[in-house]
Amino acid sequence: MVNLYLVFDLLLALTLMWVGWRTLTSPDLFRGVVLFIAFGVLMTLAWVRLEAPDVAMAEAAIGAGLTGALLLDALADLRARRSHQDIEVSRLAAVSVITLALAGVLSWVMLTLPAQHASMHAPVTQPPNASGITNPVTLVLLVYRAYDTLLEMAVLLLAVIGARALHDEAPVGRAAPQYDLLAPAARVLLPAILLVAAYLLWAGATRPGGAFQAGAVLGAAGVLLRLAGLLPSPATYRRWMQMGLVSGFMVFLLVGVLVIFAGLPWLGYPATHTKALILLVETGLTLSIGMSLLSLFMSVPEQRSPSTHARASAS
Amino acid sequence: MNALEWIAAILLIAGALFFFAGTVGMLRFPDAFSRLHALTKVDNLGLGLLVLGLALQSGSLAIALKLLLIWVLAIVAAATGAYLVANGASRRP
Amino acid sequence: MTTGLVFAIAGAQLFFLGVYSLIVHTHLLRRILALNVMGSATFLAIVGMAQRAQGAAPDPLAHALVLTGIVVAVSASALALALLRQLVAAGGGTALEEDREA
Amino acid sequence: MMQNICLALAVFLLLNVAAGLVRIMRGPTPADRMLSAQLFGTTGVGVLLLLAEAMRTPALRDVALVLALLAVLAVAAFVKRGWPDEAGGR
Repeated sequence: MVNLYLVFDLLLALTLMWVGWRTLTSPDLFRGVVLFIAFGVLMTLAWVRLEAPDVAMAEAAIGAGLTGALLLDALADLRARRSHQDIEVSRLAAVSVITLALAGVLSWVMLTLPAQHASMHAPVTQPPNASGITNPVTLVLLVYRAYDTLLEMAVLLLAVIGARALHDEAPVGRAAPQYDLLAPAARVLLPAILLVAAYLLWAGATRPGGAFQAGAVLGAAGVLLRLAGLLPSPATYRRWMQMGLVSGFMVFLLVGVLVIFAGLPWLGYPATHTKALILLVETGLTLSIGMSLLSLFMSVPEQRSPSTHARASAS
Repeated sequence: MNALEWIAAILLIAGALFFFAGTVGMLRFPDAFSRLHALTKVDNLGLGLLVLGLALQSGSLAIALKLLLIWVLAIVAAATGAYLVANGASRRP
Repeated sequence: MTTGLVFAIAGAQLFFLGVYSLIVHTHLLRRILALNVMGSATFLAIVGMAQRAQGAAPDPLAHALVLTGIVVAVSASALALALLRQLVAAGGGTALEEDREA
Repeated sequence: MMQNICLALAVFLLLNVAAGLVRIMRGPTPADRMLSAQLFGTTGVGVLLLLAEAMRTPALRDVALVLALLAVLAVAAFVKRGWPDEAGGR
């Protein structure tokens, strides 16, 4: 009896490597980007096989959805959409040999390394208190390694500030053409997407899900609205957006500091209201992540690009 | 296997065959519009039969409803995408 | 061969594929794609290696690490794309200056 | 038994995904490539639902839900912004 799981894994891994290779070698960049979207779908399946449904959810929202939209959006502004290897033959040969050798060495190390390792699994699956949080990934993110998650939010915020320093939001003044089905479809899909985001946030305590997945879905909802031309001019909600952007970091910081007055360590949780506090922090994080992703998508110099302008007025 | 499982298995296999037919159509059909035709069979019938088969043998109303929701949302999303791509393609030479 | 090992090794190949592409291509969008592939490859290697033992339980620490990594990777890509567009809008083309001279 | 059928069908659908890659590679128009990507998404949802049954992991249905909802995002971005003027750009 053949092990069908092994067949599935090998087939998936080979397809994944092939798609990765073609993504990076296709002369036509549009083809490369579409292949990269397919790569995201395959990565989602790989996470599933690695028993990481939490990661698979984030990959489905980000790898297969948001990143593709971001790349296609950026590609529209580029006139040069072909890319060739731009290097002398002798150096190309040297680079090929060195990278192949390094890949071989790393694979050999992976194959021969003894399969013993210290795992967080034991401490995480036995929560120290009756916090009500049973999803181990959420426990790691918000209890055991809360400091990392807090700083990660700061990194996200920095990326947004960086992107916004380059451009302000582009106006959404383009009228939707009559044939456009995207706006009504977005109106139908929006409640479903928001519901899924709320469900994932809530589910994160006990099942795969949580702030990162919910935030990614929330950001995707915003991007969909923007693409459908349903978002009003950014000037009208700039303040709200800024508050949303910092909410995750601020709520997290506030909770982390306030517990000190209760005699707890920095970023510790009291024994009584752990679940409610974690849900509060997670709600803030979800808003922040969603707003950050939308904001990163919106900080594009749309009006400055002549090619986009021509296409916008043609459609 | 009981009768219900047999029916579920047949539905699953029928669904998978529609995925296969859609992929063959995607590869063999001559232009974007006929390929679109192949794609819609996958979204509607392929995924639909798959969902039906899985719902039948899940034995839980909650799971069945969630599967149905996934199918409906996939159809809305796919129909929108198909329409947008077809409309765009027809407006370009 | 376990699932973890299969994907860890796939990750190793993909990572160096990304490195290769990063070196031989000058188009900046291609380089952003290469960095993204390298990121995904690293994530695969981390989770795959944590799970390479037969019947190993999933490691939530690795999952949490990768989960935050995916979100950081997409925001870094978005920032890189914004920089690329600024370069193009300023008339700088799609490659870095030192690469165009070479 | 049912789990084996689901797993076998998941392998079968994955083979379909691999075959569908040919259309992304060949094109010839951007619309063809984008349609293949959409086929990828739908087949991915199918594989996830089958694996949810085969691996006995209900959470995979939530992953399928997210994938089904957000696959439209790339198509929307493509139609609204990313449609190149010619098959291969310039």
